[in-house]
Parts: sequence; C-alpha cells; structure tokens
Amino acid sequence: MKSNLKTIMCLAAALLAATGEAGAAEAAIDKADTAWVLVSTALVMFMVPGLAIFYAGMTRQKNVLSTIMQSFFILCLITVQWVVIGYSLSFGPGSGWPIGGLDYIGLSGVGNEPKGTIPHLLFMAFQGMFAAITVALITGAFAERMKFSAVVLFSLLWAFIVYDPLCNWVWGGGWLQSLGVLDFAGGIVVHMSSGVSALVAALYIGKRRGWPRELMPPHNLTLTAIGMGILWFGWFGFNAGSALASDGGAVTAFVATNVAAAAGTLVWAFIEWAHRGKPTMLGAVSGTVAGLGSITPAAGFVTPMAALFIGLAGGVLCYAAVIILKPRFGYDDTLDVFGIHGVAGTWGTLATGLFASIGATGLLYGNPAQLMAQAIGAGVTVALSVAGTLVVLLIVDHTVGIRVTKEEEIQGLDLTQHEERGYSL
Amino acid sequence: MKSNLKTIMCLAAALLAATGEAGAAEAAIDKADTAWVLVSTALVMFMVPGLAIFYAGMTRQKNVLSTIMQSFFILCLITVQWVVIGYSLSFGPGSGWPIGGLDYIGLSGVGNEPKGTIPHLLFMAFQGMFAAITVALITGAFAERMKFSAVVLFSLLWAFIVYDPLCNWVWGGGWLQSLGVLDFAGGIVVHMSSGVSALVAALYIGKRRGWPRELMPPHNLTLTAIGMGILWFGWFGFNAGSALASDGGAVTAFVATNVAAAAGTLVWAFIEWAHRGKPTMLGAVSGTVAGLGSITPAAGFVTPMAALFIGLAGGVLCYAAVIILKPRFGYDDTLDVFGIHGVAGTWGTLATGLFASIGATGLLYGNPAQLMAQAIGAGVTVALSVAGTLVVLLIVDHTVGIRVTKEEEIQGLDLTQHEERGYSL
Amino acid sequence: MKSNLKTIMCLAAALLAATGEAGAAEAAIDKADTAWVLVSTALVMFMVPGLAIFYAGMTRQKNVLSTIMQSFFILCLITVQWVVIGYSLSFGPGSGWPIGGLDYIGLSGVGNEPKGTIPHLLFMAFQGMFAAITVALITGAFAERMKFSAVVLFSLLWAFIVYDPLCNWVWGGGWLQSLGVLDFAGGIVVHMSSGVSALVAALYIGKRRGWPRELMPPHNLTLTAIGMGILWFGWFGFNAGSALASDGGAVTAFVATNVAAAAGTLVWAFIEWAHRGKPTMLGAVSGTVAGLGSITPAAGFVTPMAALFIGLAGGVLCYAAVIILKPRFGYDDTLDVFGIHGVAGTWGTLATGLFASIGATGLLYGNPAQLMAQAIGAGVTVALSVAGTLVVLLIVDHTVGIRVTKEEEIQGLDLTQHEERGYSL
Amino acid sequence: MKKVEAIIKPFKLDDVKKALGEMNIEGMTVSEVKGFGRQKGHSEFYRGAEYTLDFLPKVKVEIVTTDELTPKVVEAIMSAAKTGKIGDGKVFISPVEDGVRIRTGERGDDAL
Amino acid sequence: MKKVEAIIKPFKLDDVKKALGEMNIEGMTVSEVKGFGRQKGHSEFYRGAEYTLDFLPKVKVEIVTTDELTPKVVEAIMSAAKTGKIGDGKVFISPVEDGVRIRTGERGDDAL
Amino acid sequence: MKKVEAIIKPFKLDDVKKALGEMNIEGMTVSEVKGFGRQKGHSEFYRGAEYTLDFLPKVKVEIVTTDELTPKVVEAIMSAAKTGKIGDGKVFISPVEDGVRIRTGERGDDAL
Ligand SMILES: Nc1ncnc2c1ncn2[C@@H]1O[C@H](COP(=O)(O)OP(=O)(O)O)[C@@H](O)[C@H]1O
Ligand SMILES: Nc1ncnc2c1ncn2[C@@H]1O[C@H](COP(=O)(O)OP(=O)(O)O)[C@@H](O)[C@H]1O
Ligand SMILES: Nc1ncnc2c1ncn2[C@@H]1O[C@H](COP(=O)(O)OP(=O)(O)O)[C@@H](O)[C@H]1O
Repeated sequence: MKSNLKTIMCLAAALLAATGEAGAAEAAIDKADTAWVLVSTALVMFMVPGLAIFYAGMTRQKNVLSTIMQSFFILCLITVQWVVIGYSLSFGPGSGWPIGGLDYIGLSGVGNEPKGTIPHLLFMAFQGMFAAITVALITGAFAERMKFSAVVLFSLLWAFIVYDPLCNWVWGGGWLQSLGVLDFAGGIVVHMSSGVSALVAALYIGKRRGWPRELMPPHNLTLTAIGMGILWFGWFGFNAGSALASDGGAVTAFVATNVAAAAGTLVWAFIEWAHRGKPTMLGAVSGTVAGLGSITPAAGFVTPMAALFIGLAGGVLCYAAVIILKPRFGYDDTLDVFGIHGVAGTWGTLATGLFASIGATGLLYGNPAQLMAQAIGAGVTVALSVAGTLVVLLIVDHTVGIRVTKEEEIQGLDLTQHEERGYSL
Repeated sequence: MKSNLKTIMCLAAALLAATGEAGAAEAAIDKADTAWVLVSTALVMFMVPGLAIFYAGMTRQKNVLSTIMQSFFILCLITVQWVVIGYSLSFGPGSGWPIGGLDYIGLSGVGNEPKGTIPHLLFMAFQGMFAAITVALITGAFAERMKFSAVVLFSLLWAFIVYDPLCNWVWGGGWLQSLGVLDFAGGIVVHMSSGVSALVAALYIGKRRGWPRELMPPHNLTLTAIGMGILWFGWFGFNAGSALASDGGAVTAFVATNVAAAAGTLVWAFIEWAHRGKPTMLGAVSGTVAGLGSITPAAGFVTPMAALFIGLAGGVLCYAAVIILKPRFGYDDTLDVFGIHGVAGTWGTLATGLFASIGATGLLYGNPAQLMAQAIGAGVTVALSVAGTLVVLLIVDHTVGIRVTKEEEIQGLDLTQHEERGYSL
Repeated sequence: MKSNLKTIMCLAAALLAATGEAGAAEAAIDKADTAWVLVSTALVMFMVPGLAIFYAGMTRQKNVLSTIMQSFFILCLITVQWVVIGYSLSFGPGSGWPIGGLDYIGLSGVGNEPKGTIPHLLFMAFQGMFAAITVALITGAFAERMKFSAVVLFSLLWAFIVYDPLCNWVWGGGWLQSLGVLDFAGGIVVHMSSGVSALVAALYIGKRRGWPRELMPPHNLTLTAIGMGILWFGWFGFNAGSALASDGGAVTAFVATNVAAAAGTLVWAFIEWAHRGKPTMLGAVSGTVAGLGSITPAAGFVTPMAALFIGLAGGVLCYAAVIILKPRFGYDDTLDVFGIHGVAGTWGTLATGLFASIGATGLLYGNPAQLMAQAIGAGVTVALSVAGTLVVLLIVDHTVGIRVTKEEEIQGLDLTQHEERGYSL
Repeated sequence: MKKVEAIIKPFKLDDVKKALGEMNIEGMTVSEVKGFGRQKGHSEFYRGAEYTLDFLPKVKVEIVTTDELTPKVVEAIMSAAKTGKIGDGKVFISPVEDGVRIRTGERGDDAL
Repeated sequence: MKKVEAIIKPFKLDDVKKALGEMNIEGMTVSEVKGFGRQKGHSEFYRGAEYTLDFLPKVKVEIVTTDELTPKVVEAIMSAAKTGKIGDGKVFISPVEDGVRIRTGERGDDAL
Repeated sequence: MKKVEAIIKPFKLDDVKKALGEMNIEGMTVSEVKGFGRQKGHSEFYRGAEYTLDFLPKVKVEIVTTDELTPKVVEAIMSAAKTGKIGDGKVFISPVEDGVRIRTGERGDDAL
C-alpha cells in the first residue's frame, strides 16, 4: 500500500518533470532497475564462493580449505573495508587524482537517494562485490604456499593501493574515465588488475616446491565444475548488472556474455582436441573463463556476433598463454590467473576499442581514438598493478612474512594454517 | 537518468496509446518484465551445470568428468548453434512447416525492439537456454559409453533435426500451435522430446558392459543432491519465466512448480517406503524431477491444488516406469531420462488437457478438444523424436562411430575421452 | 501485448486513484515488486538444499545422505502442509489467538489479487519457504541419530504446534505484532524458534554414541563451503525480499545483511586466531551464519554501521556459545543450531530494539518501549518453543520412537534409514 | 620376530589400540580393507537396483613384535576386538626375519 | 598354513571371488593398492601439464588357507585373473604359523 | 625369495622408487596405510573440538625379491627414505615360498 502511493507520487512527479523540470526527473528511482541490480549484486556475491570452489578443486587435497578460506575471507574483509572507507576512496566526490574524496567514509551521506535510477546504497553494494572478487581472483596465483596472515595483509593493502585508485580512475569519475577509456564491467578494473598483479605475486613468491617436476593434478574437478557453473551464472549479474538498469543495455550485455562464454569454451576444447588429441573438461571450463573475461569490458558495447568473435579470440589467446607461454617462461602461477584473467582482460579491453558499436564507437566503426584510449587504459593498469603489487608484497614480506616453511608446504596449508582437513572420507 | 527519461517517454506513449492507437501500445517494453526474464534466463542457464552434476553423481567415478563435460559442452555448442541459425529455424518468420524462416540467421534483425513486453534479444536468449538444456538432458541415456565425438555430433544434428522443428511447431507459430496445443514451459518441446529420444538412443547404443549383473552404484550422491537443488531453483526461471512477464501468470506458474516438485518428491519417497521398506534420497530427488517435469507444460494453466495432483500422479507414474517397467523391458537408460522426463512430460502434456483452468480450459472444465489437441501434440512429438533421433544416430554411427571400445569402457570415459580424472584424493 | 494493456489499465487506475479514491490505489500490483519477490522466493527455496549440504559436510560420512534427505524432505513436506493448511493457520483472517482462521485452507480465496503490492499467491509462496527452512534448521541438532520416521513426524507436528502459531502472532496480525514486536525477516519466527527447539530436541534425544570422547570430524568441508555460499546468496532473498518490494527498504536490508555476514565471519576468525592460534574455515563460515542470523530481525530497520556492529557482536556471542558454553554444559547439539541460530536470533531480536532507526525506533534512538516489546517477543518465543517442542517430542517418542538403535547408529543412518551410501569412490 | 596381522571391525580399532598401548606396544600399521567372509554385507538400493554387497569394511592391524611378546599381543587383540558376533575377524601370525628402523639403522628387536 | 597373496587387475576381482567360491573358499581380505611394474600407466592432461602415471590401480587379495589347499587356490586365482596381457599381476605364497578366529578363539586350520 | 616391506613417509615414495629403479627393480606394490608410532600426529580443530590424531599417513611399499638381492633392496630403501627425523619408518623382511606371474605362469625368481 505504502509503496503504491509512492509509485503514484513518482508517476505524478515524472509526468510533471516530463512537462516541466528535468532536474526532478533525474532524481527518480526506477523500481525495475532496482530489482535487477539487487539481483545482480547477489549474483556477483555468489561468484566469490563460486570462485573459491572453482579454485579449490584444482589444488591438491591438502590445500583445499586454505584455498576456499582465502576467497571467502577476502569477501568479508573487503566488504568491511569497502563500507568503511574503500567506497569513499573509489567513488567519493574528489579530485579524481590520485583517489576519491573522504566524504563517504563510513557510508556517511550514502543512503537510498537516487544514483542514476537506483538507490545510492545499492550502487555502493554492487560496486563492493566487484572490489571483493577482484582481490579474491589474485589468490589463485600464490595458492598452496602463502601464509594466511600474508594473504590477509596483502589483500587489505592491495585494495587500498591498487583497487581503489584504479576503480576511481576508470569508474569513479577519475582521469581515465575522463580520457574516454571504456570498461563496461571490469576488464580493466577487475581482470587486468588482478591478472597482472597475480603474475607479479607469483614471480615474487616463487614456485611451489617440486613444481613442475612433481605431479600436482587437480584433486577434485567436480568442485571446479560446480564453481564454473556458479561463475557463469553469476557473471550475468556482473556484466548485465553493470548496465545498472533493466533495459536493452542489460540485455545486450547478457547476450554478449553468454555467447562469449560459449565461444571461449568451444575454442579451447577444439584446440586441445586438435593439438593434444583429446579435449579436457578442465580445458573447457578454462575456455569459459577466458571467454567471460574477454567479453567483460565490452559486454554492453558490442553485438552478439562481435561477442562471438571476442570470445573465440579470447579462448585462443588464453590457451596460448597457459599452454605455451607459461611452460616456456617457467613461472608458477598456480591457477593461471595471469594466463586467463590477465590475458582475457587485456584482449577484451582492446577489443572494446575495436568492436564497440552500441553506445560507443570502436576502430572498426571508424573511431581509432577509442582504441588508443583503451591502450592507454591498459598500459596504465599494467603500470599501477606492477608497481602497487610490488610495494604490497615488499611490505607483507617484511612484516608478517610471505611464504610458509618447507615443512608446512609439504604438510599442506589446511593443517598448518587452519588446523583442519578438507575430507575425512 | 537516461533510463528515467525513457520511462517517462514510455509512460507518455502508453497513455497516448490507451486513449488512441493500440499499435503503439503493443510496442512497449516493460522493465519489470525484462528484469524477471533476465533473471529467468540466467536461472535456466544455471540448470545446465546443475544437470551436469546431478547426472555426474549417479555415474561411476571413472565417468564423472565425461558426464559433466557432455552437458557443459552442449550448453556452449547449442548456444552458438542457436544464435547462428537455430533461433531462426525455430522462431524466424516463415511458413511454420516444416521449420521457421532464415531471416534471423546470425541474429540479423534481432535487437532490443519489443517482442511482447521484453526486448526481442532477451526472448531469443531465454529460448536458447531451453534448446541447450533439452539436448543436455538426453546425454543421461547413453552416459558411460558414448564417444565424445559422437556426443558432439549427435547433439548438433539433433538440435537441427528434432529440436528446432518441434520448437517451431509448438512455440514458434507453427502448426501444432495453430492446432491449439498447449505447452507452457516445455513438457512437449523439452521433456517429451528429450525423454523419447533418450529411449531411442539407449536402445540403439545398447547396454553398458556388465549391466545389470554388475554393481554400478552412484559414485557420489552429494553431487546429485547439489544438482537437484540447482535444478529446482532454476526451474522457477524455466516455468515462471515462461510467462515472459512479472505478473500473476508467472506467480501461478511459480506456485504450481513448487507444489508439484514437493508432491512428486513425497510420493516417490512414500511409495518406496511402502514398497521397499526404506525411502532413499536418490528416490526422493527422482520424485522431485518427476514432479517438476510433470508440471512443466501445465504450470501457468492450473491451480495450486491441480498442480498438487499433477505432481503426485507424475511421481507415481515415473516410479512405475523406472522401478517396474525398466527392469521388465531390460533397456539400459543409464540415468532414466525416458522413465522420468519422457513419462513426466507426456503425463503433464495430457494433464494440461485435463486440468487447464487459467487462461485455457481443459476437459475437466468442459473442453474435451483441449485434451485431444494435447494427445495429438504428444503423438506428433513421439513420432518426430523417434524418427529424427534414429536418423541422427545412424549418421553418427556411420561417420565418427558411436560407442567406445570395450577397453575404453572398462577404463572409463574420463581417461580415455578426456585424459583426466575426477578425483586425486 | 496483453500485459502491456494491463499496465496501461493499471496506470490509468493509479492516476485516477491518486486524484480520487485511495481504496483503489491499495489494490494495485507493482510488477517490479513482484519480480523482486519472485526472485526472493526462489532464493529462499535455494537455501534449503544449501542448508542440506552445509549441514551434511559437517557430519560423518555414514550420515551424509540422511542429513541431506532430512532438509530436502522437509522442504517438500512443509510445502504441502503450507498450501493445504499451514498458510491458513498462519495468515488466515482470524482472531490471532491462538492461531489464524481456516478461510485459506487449500489456498481457497488465495489468488493473484494484490496483497500489498504483490499477488497474494506470491506472498503465500514466499512465506511458505520460511516455514520450510525453519523446520529444516532444527534437524542439525539431532543429526546422526534420529530415525527418519521420527524426523518426518516431528517436522509435521512442529510446524502445526510451534511454527504456525508463532508466525501468526508475529507476522500474521497476531498479538505479538499488535504489541509492536518487530521481526523484519525471521529472527524470532525462524532463528529463535528453531534454535531453542533444537536445544530441547538435542537434550531430549541425548548425545551421540561416543560423543565427545570419540573423534567426529566433519567428513567433507567442501560441501559445507558450497552450502555456505548458497546460504549467503539466498539470504539476500530472505532478508531483502522481506521488504516485499523492490525499494529502498529492500536495499537497506540487503546491505545490512551483507555487512553483518562479513562482520560475523571476520570476528569469529579473528577470535579463533587469537584464542586458538589459527583461524579455521569452519569457524569462518560459522561466523557468517552467526552474522546473518543476528541481522535477520533487524535487517530493514538499521543503518549499515549498526549492521556492522550487530554482526560483530553476533559473532562474538555465538563463538562464546559454541566454543565455551557447549563444552561446559555438555549437551550434544550436533551442528550447533542453538549455539548459532538460537543465540544469533535472540541477540538480533534484542538488537532491533536497540538500533532500529529506519521505519522504527529503538532504545538508542529514544524508544525504550521497543526493546521491551522485543524482550517480550523473545520470551514468548522461548516459552512456546520449549513447551511445543517437548509436546512434539513426547508424541513422536511414544508413537514411532525417536532414536535409532545402537547398531544402526554405528552403521550409520544412510544405510540403515535409506539403504544407500553417499560415496562409492 | 613375528608379524601379527589382525582383521577386525572398524569401530573396534580404538579398543585394540588402547589394549596394545597398555602393554607398551606403540608401533603398528593400520590399513582399510574389505573383508569377505561369513558375515553378510549390507544391501543398497538405487532407483530400482538393489545391491547386496558381499564385502564389508574391515580394518587390518599389523604389529611386528618379538617372538616372546607374540602370544600376549594376540591375546590382547582377541579380547579387545571381540563382540561375539559373526564377522569379528581373524588374527594371523607369520614369521619375520628381520626389521630395520630407517632413521637409525637399528636392526632386529631393537628396531621395533 | 599359507598366505596366498594375489595382485590382480581390479575388474578381475569378481571372477576371482567366484572361482574361489566354487572351491568353497569364502574367507578373504581385499585391499586397493597401486602397482608399479612393466605395465605402463595412463597419462593425464591438465592445463598444459601432462602426467604419465607410473602406478596403476590394482587389487590385492589375501587368502590364508591350509597347506593342502594352497596349490588349488593359486591355480584358481591364476585362471580366473588371467587376461594374457601385461599387468595381469602376481601371486605370492608365504608361510603363516597360526591363525585365530576372534569370535570363538578357534586356532589353526579351524580358524579359517 | 623374500618380501621386503617398508613403511615410509609418503613424500619419500618418489625417491624410493627412483632408488629401486636404479638397481633395476621395477616391480613393487604400494598402499596407503596409517601408522601409529612414536611420531605424534597433527591436531585438528573444528568448532571447539580439538582432535589430536594419533595416526599418521604412511605409505607401505612391498617388494618381493630374490634372497640375493634382499640386502641391497633394504639398503636402497633405507638411504632413500631417511630424513633422520622421527617417523621415518621401518623395513621388515619376511620369507616368501613361491611366486607366480599370472600372465605366463612363470614361477619362482622368474616371476619377479
Ligand atoms: N581365510 C581367510 N583369509 C584371509 N582373510 C580372512 C579369511 N577368513 C576370514 N577372513 C577375514 O576375516 C573377516 C571376518 O570373517 P567372517 O567369516 O565374516 O567372520 P568370523 O571372523 O566371525 O568367522 C572377513 O571379512 C575377512 O576379511
Ligand atoms: N617384485 C614385485 N614385488 C611386489 N609386487 C610386484 C612385483 N612385481 C610386480 N608386482 C605387482 O604386480 C603387478 C603387475 O606386474 P607387471 O610387471 O605390470 O605385469 P606382469 O604381471 O604381467 O608381469 C604390478 O603392478 C605390481 O603391483
Ligand atoms: N612394531 C611395529 N609394527 C608395525 N609397524 C610399525 C611398528 N613400529 C612402527 N611401525 C610403523 O612405522 C612407522 C614409524 O614409526 P615411528 O615409531 O613413528 O618412528 P621411527 O620409525 O622413527 O621409530 C609407524 O607410523 C608405523 O606405521
């Protein structure tokens, strides 16, 4: 009843606005948009446990809980960091360089007033999930060998030093946004930043004991399959939710997401089939993430057929990075965060500059400036991620220490960091 | 802000339309409907990995990944087939016999213009998920013994030869639809078609080595339980999403779905309890699928109490098919696709002709013609599924070959088809 | 098209209403609210299988399926009980003492007419999911030792004797509601009632054979992690869906839920770290549930910062209950339903009386009467839960018998109650 | 030196361990095995397929001990593992020629 | 008394059990083991890492029987477990000095 | 013929295998066991319940070999499996009377 009256007020106001003041119209919340972004926020949250088990299935049994714990704990840690200060640093009114203002600390002034067509608080929550999952993604690079205390400290510092500034620059009204850099749902802010940082972290912390000589097969790929299902499902909220409205823009992003995921999967599996004789399930789901990561920055800007191509190419590039480059360079990025998220995010960011045709214009549609802007965005992200992550790693290493002892690594992180075991079958 | 203005335009247009031109009114997109169908599309997608692990838990350990891979790969394969050509064959403007036109190939002409009250592209995406899951359902029949190349080829051909025409006939404006056949969410198009085709495929490919003499207990029923949870959850999108609007029709379908699922579960468990002495969890979740399959074609047309009855009867019929008929006839439908989806889909299709009372009228409400239409729909579906599947099987068998060797079957499909193992515990 | 016309009617009616009759306005359904509550209902349903596997991971392997089966079966049993009679007892027009009227039996008179701004049938479905999960929660207390027939009978009777009356009193227009007791999403109705009843049941049925002397480590914590992911995800529907509208109220509840979950997790993990030397994953997810349970009654009434505090304190209190109190008192509440849901629900109920500031006023905002009302609500709930559960237990014990034999307990409930095994790895 | 190998019911392992501990025998090796014998296995039921399993989960305990202690070890196991019901299991004694402690290289009875 | 210990291919277990059942031997203990031998293991492939496993899943069957029956038991196993392909496995015979049935305390051949 | 049975730390299996491979011993059977000994197990912690496990995961390696090679096999295992820390494990040597290769029917040392 109450909300009905509200609706009517709203309508009346809207009609007035249409005939009279444009300012009033800007202030209106759309309930359908709100519903869709509520759902999308929940979906992105769900991606974090999805990621946790996606990752955990690929580790050895003795590290399964530690892998889950890392993503899960980060979701909580960053959620609190975000409401207390991170949101303000990212989206607070401010100069945009190097970071947002402090007005929104403790969410002061962030209520249910409209931000676009949804409540401001909802926008804050939606963005908070992105912060959390970005940090969680990185953990795949140093899985099976980092101290839990180091993971916690690393995550917190990285949010401050890399994520919040970058988010401000690209989405929070900062200088990259002013430059015209496009990132629909996080190709730069999420995938490139986590992927590049992951590589830095993997190089810093060093290889796992015994890698690559010893066999380290994934201990439970059914977990990885479940995780993949959740990730794909949640990615609809991630990408189509980034339209921040229940409209054609969301639909465009939704379809692009789905098509690119499918394309990435197929291409990885078929290449494997041709190259190795057999397609693996792990390869297939790796291709899915490659496709999804690739389309993320472009999702709302491209046609389904462009999305198909972006997904296909994303699968090819990530396959090359994981299967060919990694062995050649010999770095131990445990779960291929760089090879998949880093590569896919970079490709997608550039592809946006090529294929954008909806609400933006890429090179192929006659706007070479867009590709240039994308390249600058990518370059800056690499620079910030490398430098920021190095700083964070040095701090962590010189305070709590970064790596478990040899004995602990042999016994596994579950027992040594958490005093529990995944299975007692 | 932008969408706000749009809303206002919309409202204005709507008001104009209400007073003036009906044509303009038809063209309006409803954002709440869009939100609900976006969510529903994501939910139906989520059913595919749900199905994958539901199935995988019931196979032997050596085939767990192959079972997951099949459903998952099909989701991707059919997604691409659908956007490239399948959607056009199913819903393209055309004669309706034997198949839709080619206008929508590559989604040309399919954009965010309204289709009903939602963007056309969203309708396409929602329907695409149905195509994918239908094909994936069939894999349960030949699990644990089909070559992966055969699964891929079978799936692609089956989509063209059985799914696309049937979808066109029943939902795409084709002749069965003209005849008045009702299928709210896929009792005919999804469950009957996959169930009957599954039986044909199971008979063609033959029994698993050692079945039924050897013990082949499900290797991990916790997977099956997780899968069941996802399937029930996703089924709300499947059935209530098929209203294509966030309205009373969706609510009716939602409640019917939930009640029938519960009824199917209870009845299976209680029959087992009476008949065998103990109710099993696998039996309970089998009953859930039986209830869900049964209500699917009827969901938006019946009252909750009719749904209760349809679910109960569905549970009884599927129990009889799986526990009594299958052993008697001795065919090896590995995961009972026919016994559950085939039987439930058929029962539900006929039940729609009996119990329809909301937006349609069944026999019990004085319209025997509806039951007749349903029977014709069912008969045609059986005929198309049997003939089409046979053709597909023959093609597959004479090209890539259909069944793995005896050695491969003993070693398992995971290692021999995909060169990986589910668990290294 | 059809729904478009409806929308227009609606708008027209609304505008008329706004200028003329308020009564008509009350009757309008909001499609965006409907979309959000449809999704929320699905999310709460999904929590039940989530709970099933959350619980199942913590039991021993020989009881994994029985634990899943209990929650899953209860979902179905209570769904049918609810549509047939439970909804009427809870929400049927009536005196409010001791219980609602019988007008809604078999959902007669419950259709798609508006209830608030959503279809009545949808309100019924949403509430039905709450009934189901509440009963399922209790099973954690007597896991690993109750006969399945006893679980079934217990659940059915408990729904009639405890849930339906309490729901009527607090939400169905009954006397506690009249008294001004606030329970946004079920701190009283769901968590306190199940938590207190769980303690009574655990005390009545007695300890598991060998507890606490024998080792009973959780058999598969990856299940528990997946379950936790689903629970958190679903809890957004549970709490933010309880706004029954896609508006600022839902957003407030959504953010509070997320923040409290994070806070509960962090605090539990950090206490464990300080107190025991290492943070466990099981501890972390226990803290999540503690935070979520604590915020449930308050979710729509408090600011994010108040939610942060409520979650933190909830984590501390539940930690104390589970890690310190339980060993001291020596009762075997297998999965800590009392220590977590009971304690969190009670704390949250009181905290609502302290911190409410949005749409209600708590002690800290100058309204001591609210705290008093909350305390009365809590007290009544304890009394009803203790008395009602005792009656139910006595009936069950004297009819079908409550506990399995010693031999059955040793062999496990999966084989002895359900004749199946979780894993054949 | 002898090897005493006992096949027992899994839930009796704790009791056996305790009984051996009381006679200061602390070294032993345990493995999970499946036993076929007179005791009938349980049955399982899945979608109409009933399986009566003819194997049962058992635990094998192996203790290498001195010739002297052997009879006492056997007796301790027997009384700890006995329930009197079918399927209690067996104890087998076989000769061992030598034993070595890897850490120190000690041989024979010193290695135990 | 002898212990006959056979390492066989897992899918041959049923046949071996049946063959032994036919000569009225019903007591045996089975365990899952990994075999290293001439037979090469399968390879696995995960994200670019290829593992050629050098162990293979095998089943170990242990039967303690009388001296008299031993040759027949060995023969029964051999013919039931044979596929003629590499990796069929081995049978080893070793001395057992005594056996006890825990339930009854019976000793020697009576315990079997 | 002797059976050499070694209980070792799991992560030493690779080294042992390699050491044996170097002396051209390629046949062996491995199983996962739980060891009770002087080495203390780890502790686990779940919702307030602390478990100090008294068993430890170990690997049992069994090699049947000729009398002649036995001392060398034992030595190879000892040096490969040694870490010098408690819990390194034991090697036991026991008599085997005969062995058969199922595939060919070869007997005695030829079967190895
Ligand atoms: N001859 C045998 N050789 C090896 N193991 C045996 C033998 N007989 C029995 N066992 C083991 O002992 C277990 C118990 O034997 P069973 O005949 O069931 O009962 P009981 O010990 O009471 O006679 C079996 O499950 C099997 O593991
Ligand atoms: N000397 C040995 N000691 C212990 N086990 C052995 C020995 N040789 C072979 N085995 C076991 O027998 C199995 C089969 O041996 P393998 O050499 O593969 O084939 P075959 O039996 O046909 O010669 C091995 O996997 C291993 O488990
Ligand atoms: N008497 C024994 N009989 C059988 N196995 C034994 C015996 N003593 C030790 N073991 C095995 O050897 C392992 C190592 O023994 P332990 O006492 O821990 O250390 P160490 O070998 O350094 O003396 C044990 O875990 C157990 O599996």
